[in-house]
Amino acid sequence: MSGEGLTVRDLRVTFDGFTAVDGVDLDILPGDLRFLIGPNGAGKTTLVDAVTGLVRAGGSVRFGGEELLGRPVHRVARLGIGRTFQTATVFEELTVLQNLDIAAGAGRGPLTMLRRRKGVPEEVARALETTGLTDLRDRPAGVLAHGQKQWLEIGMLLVKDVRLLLLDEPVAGMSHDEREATGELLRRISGDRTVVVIEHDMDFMRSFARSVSVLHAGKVLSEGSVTEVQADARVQEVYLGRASEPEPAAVPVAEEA
Amino acid sequence: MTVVLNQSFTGISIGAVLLLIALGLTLTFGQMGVINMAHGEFIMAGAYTTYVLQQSVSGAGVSLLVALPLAFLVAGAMGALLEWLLIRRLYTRPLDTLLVTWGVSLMLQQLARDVFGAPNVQTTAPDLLTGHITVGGVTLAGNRLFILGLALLCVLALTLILRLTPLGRRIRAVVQNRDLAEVSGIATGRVDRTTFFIGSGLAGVAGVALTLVGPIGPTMGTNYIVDAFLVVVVGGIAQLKGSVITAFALGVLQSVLEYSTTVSVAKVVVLVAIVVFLQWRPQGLYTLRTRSLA
Amino acid sequence: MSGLSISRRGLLTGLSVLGTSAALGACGAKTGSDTSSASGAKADTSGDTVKVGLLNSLSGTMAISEVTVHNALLLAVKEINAAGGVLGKKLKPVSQDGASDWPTFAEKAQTLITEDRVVATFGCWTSASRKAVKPVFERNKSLLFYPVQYEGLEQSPYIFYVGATTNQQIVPALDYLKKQGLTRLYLVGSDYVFPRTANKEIRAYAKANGMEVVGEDYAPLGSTEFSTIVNKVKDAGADAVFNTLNGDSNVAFFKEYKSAGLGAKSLPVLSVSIAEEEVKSIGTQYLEGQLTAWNYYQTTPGAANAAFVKAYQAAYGKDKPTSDPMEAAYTSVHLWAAMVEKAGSFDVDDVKAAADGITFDAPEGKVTVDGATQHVHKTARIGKVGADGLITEVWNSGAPIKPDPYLKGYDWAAGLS
Amino acid sequence: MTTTTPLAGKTATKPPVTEPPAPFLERFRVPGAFLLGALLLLGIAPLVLSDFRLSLLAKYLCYAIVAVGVSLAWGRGGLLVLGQGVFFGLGGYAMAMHLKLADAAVTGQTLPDFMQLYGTGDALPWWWKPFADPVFALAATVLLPMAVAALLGFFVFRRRVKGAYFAILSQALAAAFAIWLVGQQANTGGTNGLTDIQGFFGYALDDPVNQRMVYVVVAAVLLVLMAAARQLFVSRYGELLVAVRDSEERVRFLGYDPANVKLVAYVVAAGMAGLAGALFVPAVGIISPALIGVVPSIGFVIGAAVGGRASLLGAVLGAIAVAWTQSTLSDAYPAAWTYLQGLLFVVAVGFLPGGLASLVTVLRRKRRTHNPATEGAA
Repeated sequence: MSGEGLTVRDLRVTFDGFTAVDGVDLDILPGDLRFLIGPNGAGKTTLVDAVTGLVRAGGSVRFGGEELLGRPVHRVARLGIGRTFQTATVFEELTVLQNLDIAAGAGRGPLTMLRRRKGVPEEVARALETTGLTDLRDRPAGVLAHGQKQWLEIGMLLVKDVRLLLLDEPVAGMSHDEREATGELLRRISGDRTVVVIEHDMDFMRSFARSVSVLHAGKVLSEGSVTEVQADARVQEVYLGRASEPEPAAVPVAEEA
Repeated sequence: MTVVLNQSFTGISIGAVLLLIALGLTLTFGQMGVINMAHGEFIMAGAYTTYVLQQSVSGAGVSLLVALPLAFLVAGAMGALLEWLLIRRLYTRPLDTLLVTWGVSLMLQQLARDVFGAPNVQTTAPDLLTGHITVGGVTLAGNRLFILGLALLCVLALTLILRLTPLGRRIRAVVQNRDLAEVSGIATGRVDRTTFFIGSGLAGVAGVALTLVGPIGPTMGTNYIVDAFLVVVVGGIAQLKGSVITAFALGVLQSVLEYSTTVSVAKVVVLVAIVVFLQWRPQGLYTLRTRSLA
Repeated sequence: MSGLSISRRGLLTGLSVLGTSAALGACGAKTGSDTSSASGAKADTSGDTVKVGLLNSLSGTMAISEVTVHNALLLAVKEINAAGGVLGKKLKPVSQDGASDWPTFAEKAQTLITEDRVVATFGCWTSASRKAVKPVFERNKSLLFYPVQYEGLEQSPYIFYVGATTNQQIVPALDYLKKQGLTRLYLVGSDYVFPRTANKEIRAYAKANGMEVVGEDYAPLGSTEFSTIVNKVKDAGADAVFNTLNGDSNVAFFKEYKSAGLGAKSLPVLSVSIAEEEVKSIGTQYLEGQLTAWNYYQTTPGAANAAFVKAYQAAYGKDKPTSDPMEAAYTSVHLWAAMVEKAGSFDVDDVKAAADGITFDAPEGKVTVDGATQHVHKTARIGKVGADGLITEVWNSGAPIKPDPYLKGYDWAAGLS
Repeated sequence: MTTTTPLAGKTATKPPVTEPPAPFLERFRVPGAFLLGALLLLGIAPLVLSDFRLSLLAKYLCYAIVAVGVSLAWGRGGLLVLGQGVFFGLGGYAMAMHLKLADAAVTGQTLPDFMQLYGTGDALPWWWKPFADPVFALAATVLLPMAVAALLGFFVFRRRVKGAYFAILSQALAAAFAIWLVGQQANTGGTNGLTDIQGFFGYALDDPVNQRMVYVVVAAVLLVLMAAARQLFVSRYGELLVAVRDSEERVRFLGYDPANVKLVAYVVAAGMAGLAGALFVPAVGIISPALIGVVPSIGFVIGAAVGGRASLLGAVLGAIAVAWTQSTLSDAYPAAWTYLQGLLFVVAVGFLPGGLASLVTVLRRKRRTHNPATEGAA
């Protein structure tokens, strides 16, 4: 694993006068499995949006030595950066195999594109194995269970050899078994990639995080290993009065205005 | 100088017509995202309401004043019915709504043809509204002043309803977050229908006003529908003031171009200008900037 | 993957078939040669009845006007049948809907000729529909009777033009305006063939007759926003407006005209496309006192017209007005019947040969067919819209005017066509 | 459904997976249907139909060609192309301009007949001149609409104008183009359009034999384009296009530019509409602004909507069926036809978004549940 990982410096995002991300610095090393936690409205998703080019931001975001800010979404993606969303977005009308094949093929030339797919590309087969979806490959993605959709999404990042994965609440709404399996999956894939996970589920975080950043009101409140962060008095203060494990919100999209 | 002033008034009066026909759409399209191609036929329904009323009530002025609320109710009821029968099943498929309501519009036109006959019908306008006043060499036509006043009144009423009433709050709540509104105990279905009722009702009011300036016939709605949508699209669907500004701007642009070139050229230039404008601001004049809802 | 190879095979099959057919096609006639194997489907005259085609827009934007023409045609057919038919055969009307769409007109004309095998066809309103069907009738050597006033400059061997050509409507109207001392004209028209051609002729006429065209404006068909055009008219200092607007646009134009403070007294409008039916839909409030130019009005005196109006209203409703195109349509069927009787045959060539000099006591007065141009001698009439919505004649040309579609008899028109 | 868990590493690596061989019948279903269609259109129809019926069918097939493009752009790509009239018109006018010039040349004229009547001068406008060349004109029938679509699509898709906005924009353009054509009477024939076309590359169009040849050309072009569209549908591009329709944002995060994906579908559909317009001219003998504005442009999608926008065959059959119904029904019952047309939109789009083609799928699925052996035979 080469490169310098993800470096964020003084990242700022403003919506109509409201500052959602307010000067965040982050250093995530290659091979890390970093969890971003924080209360609703802390700016976690907006941070990921900024990194992936979805919202305009000030400051600097570098990955593998390349500046990301100012690039359109698909160009950021071509640098090996992939993300998932809170609600799994897979192509519901295409099969699992087709989903993965499309994900694998961003660099294909026009002639390949105009031909019918023959067989299963090697990286797709590997991703099917890794995510355990081999038996379901001819099912339309729309009929998959919730957890399977999340794995498919992760698989779609794996096929194109993504070096940085940004996952937004990957285990929200999953059963206990599914969470465990997802955790194992994340651990496995983070070995040779950088993985950033936004999460509310503290148990899940404690079980699988290698390092943690706590965001609060658009700023980094605390950073370190799970134990370090848990011991931080400011973190306890922010979470005081709240359940330490807030349920995944019923309305995932609108909670952080 | 008089020419400029006269043309300015003309532009403003064209703008007032555009505003009036588009106002209902700022609710149904702007707030709810429904592309209702039958909007033009609700305008037609308002115009025919005026016609029917004049057959039974004597006195052009009285019948016109009665026609305004009545047309609002008639067109509004048609809109609410349409929402209940078809549109509520299609909220997740906006493009299909466009085609379905186009089909409805075809049927309503044919219905008008069967009921009222294919030829245009006439209404009598009160004398006050067929005359004009002259202020410093500028001719201010009565019907145009009436339409301008009516348009501004409707904008004011709509703003007040949206801002101040509980209904307005509910409409905004449903628009901003349907699920959240639902769990907060708002009957979203009923709010949708009410919104649609008001939006369609405004089309009916526009129809009454249009009897003063244009033909009343089965195809009158199709004359206005594309223009009405363009006003809302260019204005930006999020805010009423976008549509207001756009309507008057397009009106003035159209009248200035018409004066200096020909009507055809003016129309083509305006349409092309709109396409170019949307390149520059794809979301229209006014947008709500929010976090991406990806 | 199998799809690809097989599609290729399918493609080859297609191409080979295409190849053979192209070879077949080579046997077909070349452009410009007279060896065309087209003969035209022969009309069916074998039974006790013969079919006549009625080709009008029964749906679409033009239905407003064309349905009334359709009704008048049916009335004429009924009258002829009641009088024993033509050459002893009853007429069976076959209606086809042109749907206000020109390609559809062409298709339906073909249907009437080849499928229904009609002996003659009556209909069309817009010049565009006539231009669309013209090649169909010429190719099949079948007859069309066209009932509406038009822009002239046309003379198809297979069309009889029963409505006025320009020298029977536009030119007399200009003569009338000139006589009234209204010499500064503003031209307002819909953007299509008839207004543009008519206005070209008006300009030529004005130049030769000491009149002046002070402005010319066109609105797209169906346009309903006339505030700017009316402003322009007002500012131009004209004596009269020559109006060639069509359909819905007239309603918007006259409403705007009135609210701008203009009217028949201050600035008269002479319209050539507003008949009784249109007056009804625009409103007398806006039209009273304005001028029109036609060859027939519902109020035209004479027993023939009284009978026509009575029969029409008995069939279609007491409040239904009759108008010039309806009258011309009605007349056209009677003229054709007289031609067939004279020829003693339904054959197209025989009918054409018999056409010259055929007369009919039409509601508009006596009309005579001019065999050379296949147009009709007609009397021009200027009318004024009354408070009751009817149009009364204020001037007429005295005698029927000889049709001159290319305006060859007018020096000022040289170089127009 | 059983919950599978990601267990990679624990399971033994399987041999490289290949596509399971399709059942025998499945494999020949599509090409078989294609050959059957070709046989019907090119073999049987010319034998059993009268000259007149065949020329009507040629006209319907022109609409079907447009529907092939609509099926690609709208059915697969989710782009509601409500301005196909513009491209149909561009192709049609390009062809008609050439044919008018050729007709004029036969009689020794330099100007087409309508220009002599309504034109201003006696010189041919400069932009007419290249159309005298048959190769240029033929190329223009396809390339001109494609170029316009590419230009428009490039800007529109790049600025992420989509959905309703795109549809309304297309309508505005169709309206503007029709108004412009009408306004330029001296150069375009105005509302009349270009009509009274005598010859088609030297062959007299009033000869029934040549009309049959035109029919064969139209039918062959339709078959070729259907084959080409089918290839696009099943290709990787076809899958990607569906993905863009489902979630454009997601495709972008995978590193594609959805604007380009949509642009290809839009441009191809425009080219097909242009070709259809070009063939319409010799088949019907006229092109006019009446075929271009807002209403006809919506008409171009109704066939595809009724038959099934996402199914190629459905869209084509739908377009033919709607055109045929219109011309048989509207004479006898003009009012009923309008109601039916409206109802078709409401029912087909509102309640059967897959069109009539989806009925077939529904039925087949039903049969399969009775006979589970045929499912997933791998």
